[in-house]
Amino acid sequence: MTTQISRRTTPRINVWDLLARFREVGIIVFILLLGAVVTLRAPSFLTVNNFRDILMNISILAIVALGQTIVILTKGIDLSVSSMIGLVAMMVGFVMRQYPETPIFLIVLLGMALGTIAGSFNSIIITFGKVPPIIATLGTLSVYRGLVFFYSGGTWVNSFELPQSIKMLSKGRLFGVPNLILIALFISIIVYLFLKFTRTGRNIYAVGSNVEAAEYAGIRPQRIIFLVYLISGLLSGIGAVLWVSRFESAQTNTALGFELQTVTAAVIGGVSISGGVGTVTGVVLGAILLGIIQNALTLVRISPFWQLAAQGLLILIAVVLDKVIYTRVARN
Amino acid sequence: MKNRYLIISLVTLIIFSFALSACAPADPEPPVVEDVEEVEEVADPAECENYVLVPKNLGNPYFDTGNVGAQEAAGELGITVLYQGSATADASEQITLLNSLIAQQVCGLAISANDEDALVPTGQAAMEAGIAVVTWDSAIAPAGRDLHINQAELEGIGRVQIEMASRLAGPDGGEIAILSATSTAPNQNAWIEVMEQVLTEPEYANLELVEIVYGDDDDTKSYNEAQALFTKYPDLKVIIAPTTVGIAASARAVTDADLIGQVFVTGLGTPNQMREYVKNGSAPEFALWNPADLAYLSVYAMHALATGEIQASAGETFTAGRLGEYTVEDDPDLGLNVLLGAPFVYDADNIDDFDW
Amino acid sequence: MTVETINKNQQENIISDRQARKSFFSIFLKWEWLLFVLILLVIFINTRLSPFFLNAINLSRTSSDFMEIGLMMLPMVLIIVTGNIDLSVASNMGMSASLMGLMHNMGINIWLAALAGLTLGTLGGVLNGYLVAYVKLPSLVVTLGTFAFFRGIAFGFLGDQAARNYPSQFTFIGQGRVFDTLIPFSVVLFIALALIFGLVLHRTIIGRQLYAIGNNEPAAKYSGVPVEKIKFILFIVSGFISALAGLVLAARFGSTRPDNGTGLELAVITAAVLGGLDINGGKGSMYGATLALVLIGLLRFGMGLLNIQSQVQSMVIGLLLIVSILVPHIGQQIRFLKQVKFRWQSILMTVGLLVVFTAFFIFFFWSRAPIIAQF
Amino acid sequence: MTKSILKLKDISKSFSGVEVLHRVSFDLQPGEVHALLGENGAGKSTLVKVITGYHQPDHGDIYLDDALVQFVDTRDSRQAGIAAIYQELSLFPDLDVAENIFVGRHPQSFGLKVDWRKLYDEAHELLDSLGVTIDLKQKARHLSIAQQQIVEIARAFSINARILIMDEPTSSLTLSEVAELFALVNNLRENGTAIIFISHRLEELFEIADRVTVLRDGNYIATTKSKETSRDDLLRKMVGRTISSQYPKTEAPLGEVVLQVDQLTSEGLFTDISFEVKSGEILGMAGLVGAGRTNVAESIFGIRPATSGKILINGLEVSINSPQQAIGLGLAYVPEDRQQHGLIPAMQITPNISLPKLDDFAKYTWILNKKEKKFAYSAALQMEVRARSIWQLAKELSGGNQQKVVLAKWLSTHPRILILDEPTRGIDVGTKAAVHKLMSDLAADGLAILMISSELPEVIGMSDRIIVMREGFITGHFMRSEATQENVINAATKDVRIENLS
Repeated sequence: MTTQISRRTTPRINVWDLLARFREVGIIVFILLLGAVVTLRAPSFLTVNNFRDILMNISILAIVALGQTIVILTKGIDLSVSSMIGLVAMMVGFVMRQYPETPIFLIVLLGMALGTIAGSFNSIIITFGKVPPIIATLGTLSVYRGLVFFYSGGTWVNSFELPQSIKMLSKGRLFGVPNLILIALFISIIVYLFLKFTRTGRNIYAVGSNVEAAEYAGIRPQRIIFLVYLISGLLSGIGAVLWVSRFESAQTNTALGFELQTVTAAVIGGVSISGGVGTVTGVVLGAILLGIIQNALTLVRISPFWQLAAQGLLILIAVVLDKVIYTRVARN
Repeated sequence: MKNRYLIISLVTLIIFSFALSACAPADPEPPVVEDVEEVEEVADPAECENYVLVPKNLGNPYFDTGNVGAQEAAGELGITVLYQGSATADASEQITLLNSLIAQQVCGLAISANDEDALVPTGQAAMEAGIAVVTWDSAIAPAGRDLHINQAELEGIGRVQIEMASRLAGPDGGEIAILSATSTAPNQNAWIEVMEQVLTEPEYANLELVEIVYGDDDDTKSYNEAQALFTKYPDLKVIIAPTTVGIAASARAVTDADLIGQVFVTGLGTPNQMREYVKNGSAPEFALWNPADLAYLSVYAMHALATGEIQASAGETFTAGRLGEYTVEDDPDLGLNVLLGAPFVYDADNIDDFDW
Repeated sequence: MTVETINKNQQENIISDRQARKSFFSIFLKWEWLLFVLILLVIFINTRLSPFFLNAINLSRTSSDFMEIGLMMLPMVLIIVTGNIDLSVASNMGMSASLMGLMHNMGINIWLAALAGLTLGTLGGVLNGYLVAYVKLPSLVVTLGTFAFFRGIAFGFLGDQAARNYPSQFTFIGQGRVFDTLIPFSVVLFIALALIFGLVLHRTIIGRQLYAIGNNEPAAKYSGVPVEKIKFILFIVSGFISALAGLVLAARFGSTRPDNGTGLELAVITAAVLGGLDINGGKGSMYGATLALVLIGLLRFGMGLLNIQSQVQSMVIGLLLIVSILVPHIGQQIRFLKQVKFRWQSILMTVGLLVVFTAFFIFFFWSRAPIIAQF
Repeated sequence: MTKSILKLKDISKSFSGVEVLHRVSFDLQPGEVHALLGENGAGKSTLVKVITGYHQPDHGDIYLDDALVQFVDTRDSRQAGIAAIYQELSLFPDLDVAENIFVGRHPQSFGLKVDWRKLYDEAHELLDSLGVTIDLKQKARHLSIAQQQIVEIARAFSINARILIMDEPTSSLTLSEVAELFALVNNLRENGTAIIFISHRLEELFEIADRVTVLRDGNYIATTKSKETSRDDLLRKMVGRTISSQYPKTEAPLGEVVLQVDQLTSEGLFTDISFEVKSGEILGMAGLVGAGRTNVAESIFGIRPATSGKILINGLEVSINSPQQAIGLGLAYVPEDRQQHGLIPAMQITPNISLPKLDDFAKYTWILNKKEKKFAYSAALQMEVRARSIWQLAKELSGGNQQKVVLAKWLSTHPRILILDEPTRGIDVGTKAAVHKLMSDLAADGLAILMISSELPEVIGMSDRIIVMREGFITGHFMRSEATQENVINAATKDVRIENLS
C-alpha cells in the first residue's frame, strides 16, 4: 500500500519469510501439490463438476468456520456451533413445514435471528458468567442438542415436507454457479471487509492480541467478546438454513460433530489458538483444503477404512509444516 | 466475604439438584423403599407389566414408527411399553442405559443393538436377572438374548435389493455400487454378503459391483460418498443403499447432480423420506418391512417370553395379535429367531398409501 | 497490584509460618466438599425416588460403566493442571483396542496382543508428547489432529470386522469381580491408579512441578523444572492409560470394534472440569475430579432409573458443568453489577435481552405446538 | 492560584480488603509537568489507573476543570482528553506498529471504513516527529523493548490530550532517546498540556518536573516545587527515614576463576563473548536495553544454549543445555522479568522458594512438607521478606518483596555463581539498598557474581570489573578504578559495525 513509508524493511527476500507473511501461499502450494498427485491417479479430479462438488461440500463449513475464526481470534472457542446449527435447522424446518408459503428471505432472517439468540446465550455465560469459553460451549453443546430433541420430540422434517423455495436457495444457479457457493463467497467477502476495514473488526484482533492493552486503549473487551459469540451464532444460523436447504431435511442429529471440523478448518487456515492471528482467506483456503482432501481420498480409492487416518495425518502434517516455517522465519 | 458467595453457590446447587429430580416423569405411585431387598428375586411373571422398547438411538423416525406399533401391541396386551434409547447410536451409551433398565427389574427388553458383540455381557446380565430379552431390527449375538425378531430373512432382503437393481439397470445391466451405513453395522454387513452371493448367479452376471462405500448413517457423509461414486464411475447405473439415511442422501445427490434417469437409487428406505424421490424418478422403487409391525411382533414375543407362554426353544408357537401365529425357528447363524415376513417393495403406485 | 500490609517499622517477627486462620465453616466450602454434599444429596433424592438405586448389584454394574472414563480422566487431570489438554484419548483407546482385536483375530495370544495394544497406545502418546513438548505446538491443535488420526488407524486395523470371543481370563478385566465380592475388578484398578495419580499430583516433586508449569510455564522453566520432559512424559502416560482403558472397554464388551469409545473424550473433560480443575491450568485436585466422576455416574444412573431420556440427561450434565463454573463467580458478578453505574444503555440492553429471550421461548413453544398436538 | 485542570480529592481505593490509596489528593495545572514520586507499592500506578477510569475509586471525587466527573472506563477519560502511558507495556504483539498507535481510534473514511492509507501516513509523521524510524509494518512482537516504549509514547502523543500521564516512560530508553522525549515534553508543556510524570530516576525529575508530589504507603505526603527541594529531601519523604550509603560495596579477596566464557556466540543474538568471573568478584555488565546481555545470561543458564563457544566452570568445560544442568553446576539466575520468569505469582511463597531445589526437601520424590516449610521460613526470615505468612500468594507482595522471594529461592540452591539480571529494577529504594548489601556480603563469602544492570551508578558502584555490551558485542572492559559514567556510556553507544569492518 504505502511502501515508501517502511524504510527499514528487510531488503532480502526469503522464501521462508514469504511463506510466513503470506501464509495462504503455503496452503495454496499444498493444495496444488495434492491436486497434481491426485490428478495423476484419478483424472476425474480435474473436472469442473468435481470442483463444483467440492465447493458445494465446503460452503457451509467455510461459513461456520469463519464464525469460529472470529471467536478463536479472541482466544476463545465455540464448540456449540454444531448444536446451534441442529437447533436452528430444526426450528426453521418446523416453520417451513407449517407455513410452506413463507417467503424465503423471511426464513433466512428467522434463521439468522434464532442463531444470534442462541449465540447470545453463549455470550452471556462467557462475558457475565466468566465461564471459560471452552467449558461454556462444551456445556451448551449438549444443552442445545438436548433442546433439538425436546423441540422436535424426536421427529424429523423430511424432504417432501419442505417447499421448493428452500431447496432452490442453495441449488438454484446464477451463471451456472450454484447459489450455495455464491452465498459462501458473499459471506466470506463480508466477513473479510468486516475484519479488515471496520474498527470493530480491528478491535477483535486487538482484544485477542492483548486484552489488557485493549482495555487501556479504550476498547471494551467484554463487548467484543459478547459480539464474537453473537456473530458465531449468526453465521451458524445462516449455516443452518443452508443446511436445511442443501440436505432437504432437518434431523435430530443434524451437524453432529461438525464443531471439530470448523476448528480444524480454522487451524489449518492459520488461525492461532492463542488469539490475534488469522485471516479470512486463510480459513476459506483451509476449508477448501479439507474438502479437497476428503474428495481426493475417495477418488484415488484409498480404502475407506484408512481415509480417516489419512485425513488426520494430513492435518498433522499441515500444522507441523506451518510451525517449521514459522520457526525458520523467527530465526532469520 | 468470599464465604458468603460460596454459601450462595451451595444453596443454588442444592436447589438445582432438586430441580433435577423434579425432571423425573410424574410417577403416580413411587414403589416403596422396603422393596429393595426383594430386588434380587426374579420378577413374578404374573404381575409383569413393564416392558421397554430400546431403539438404536432416539430421534430416528424409523424407530419412532416402530414405537407406534409397540404401543398398539401394549394396548392390546394391557401392559406398558416404555420407549427408551440412548442419545446417539453408540454401544457404550446403550449399555449404560440398559444397565439402568435392568436395575429397574423391568419384565422384558426389546433391543435394537448398536453392537452385536459388545452387548452380549449386558444381555446376559439381563437374562440372569430374569428379564426377557428379545432383539429387533439389529441383533445381539445369540448368547446375549433369548430371541431375535427378524424383520426379513437375510436372503430375502439381499435378494430383493439385487432384483430391484437389476430391474432399474435394464436388460443390459451395468455398474452398480453399494452405499452402506457404518462399516461396523452387523445387519448391513450381513446383507452385503448376501448381495455379493446373489450377484454370482448367472441371472445377474451383467451387473458389476464396482465399490462398497460407507456413509456412516450420516446424511452429509452419505451424500458426499454418493457424489464421489458417480464422479469416479461415469457409467454407474445403480446405487444400492441398504440404509434409510444413505438411500435418501443418495437420491438427493442424484437429483442435485441432474442425473435422474441415468443413475438410479434403490435399497431400504422409509416412505416419508423417499416420497419425493420416488416421484421425481431418482429412486423409483425401494424395499422395507414395516417397522411398526416389527416392533408390534417384538412386543408380543417379549410378552410371551416373560409370561412363560414360550420358553425360547425352537418350534414353539405364539400368536401375535393381528399378525397371526408365529413359530420360533433355529438358525445356525442367527440362533433362535422369529421371522416377520418378506420385505415390501414400495414404488410410485403404492407409496401414497403409507404415512410414516 | 502491590498490596503490603505490614508496618515497615515493626520490630517483631516480620513473617509467620502459619496458614492464615480460616473459619470453621470455610473448610467445608471448598469445591470438593460441595461435590461431596451434592453426591450425598443425589444419593438421598434418588433413594427416595427409586427403590432400585441403593442396590449393591446395580451400583456395581453401573460403576463399571464409568471406569474407562475414570481411567482416562487420571492422566487428563495432570495434563489439565499443566494448562494443556488431550482430545485424542478416546481415539487412542479405540486404536489400541483395535490392534489388540486384530492380533486376536489373527490367532495371536491375547496377552501378547494386549501388550501390543498398550505399546501402540504409548506410541500414540509419544507422538502427542513430542509434538506438544518439543515441536511446541498447542496441545489442543495437536490432539485435534491425532483425534482423527488415531481413530482412522483404528478403522484401518479392523475395518468392518469385529474382534470377539476373548478368553474369559481377559474379559475378567472388564467384567470380573474381585474375590466373589460385588466389587468389579475395573473399579479396583481405577481406585489403585487414582491413588497413585493423586499421590503423584499432591505429594511429589513432579506434582509440584506440574502446578508450577500450569501457573507460569516460563518461570517454571527458569527455575529448573524440566518442562519439556514433563510434558512429554505426561502425554506418554496419557497414551498408555488410554490404551489400558481401551483394554478394559474391550474386556467389558467382550469384543472390539474400531468405533468403540467414540466421543468419550468430552465426557472425560467434563468430569475433570466439574471436579474443579481450571481449564487454564494450575488449579484443581484429584479428589475433586474423582468426586465429580462419582457425581456424574450417580446422576446418570439415577436419572436412568427414573427413565429420563438420554438427551435430557446430557442436557442436565451440560447445565451442571456451566453452573459449576458460573456459581463460584456469582460474587464477582454481584460486585461487578454494584460497580456499574446505572446507565440507560445497560438498562436498555438488559430489557432488550429479556424481550429477545422471551420472544425466543414463545416462538419455541408456538412453532412446535402442531407437533405436540399430533401426539 | 491558577485554576487546576485536574483535581483529585480524598481518593481511597482498596483491593480485596487492603487499602492501596488512602485519602490522596492531587492537583494538576495546565502547562505543568507534575512528577509523582514514591516507592513501589506507594500507590502511584493505582492512582494513575483511577485517573484514567481503569479503576473506580471507593471514595473521593475527581474534578476536571472544577467540574465533578466520574469515569466508568478508560473510554470516558479519553473522551475527556486524558491519555496515558502505562508502566506495563501494553502493545498488541500481533498488530503492526502503525496499527498499535491507533488501536481503538483507527482513522475512518465515511465514518465506517478504516482508512489504512491515512493511518500509515499519520503514524509515519508521528514517529518522524519523535525522531525515530521503525518499520511501520513490523509486528510489535518483533520489536525491542526500547522500540516498544517508543511506540507507546507515540500512541499517547497521537491522542492530542490535554492531560498526559507517563508512568515510567524512560526505563529502557537510551540517553539520546530520553533527550528527544524531554524535548517533546517541553514542547507539549509550552502548548498548555498538563503532564503527570512518574520515574524512578530522580535526576530526570529535577530536569523535567515543575512540581513533585510524594506518596508513601498509599498516603499523600507532600507536594513541593522541584526547584525548592533536594534529592535527599525527596528520598527522605519517599522512604520515611534516612538512607545511608547507597553502594555498600566492600573489597573482597578474589579467588580462583569460577566461570569462564570463551567466544560464546548465538546467531543473531550475540557474537564472540568472552569473560571470566572469579570467586568473590562482582562482574558488572553494562549496556543499553537490547544489547544482548540478557541473551548471554540466558544461554549460560541453559535456557537458550549458544550455537558455538565454550563455557568453563572451575576450569572444566561444561555443556549446559537446560536450567536443571545449570543449577546442578552451581549456577543461579535471577531473571530480569520477575512476573514472567522469576516467580510463580499464583503460588504461595513457600513453594516458590523451594521450587529449584525440591530434591533437597524430598525423599524418593516424596515431598517432606515440614522440612520444606522450615526451610522456606528460615529463608524468608533471612531475606526479611515482609508478608503476613509464608503461605501468602507471591502476587500479593510488593515488587521489592517479590524480588526478595526470588533471591531467597535462588540462594536456597547454594550457588557458586550468581547471575543477577537487573536486580533492582522497579523496586523501592529501601529494598534496593538491602539488595546491594546482600550482593556485597555474598561476594565476600566467595560467590562469583555476574550483574547485569542498565543503571550506570549501580554498575559503577557495585562492580569490581565492568564489561560493556553493544548490539551483541563486547565493546568495553573496565576495572573498578578506571570506570566512569562517561567511558562506560561511550562504550555502550559505540558503533560496532564500523569497528568490525576495520
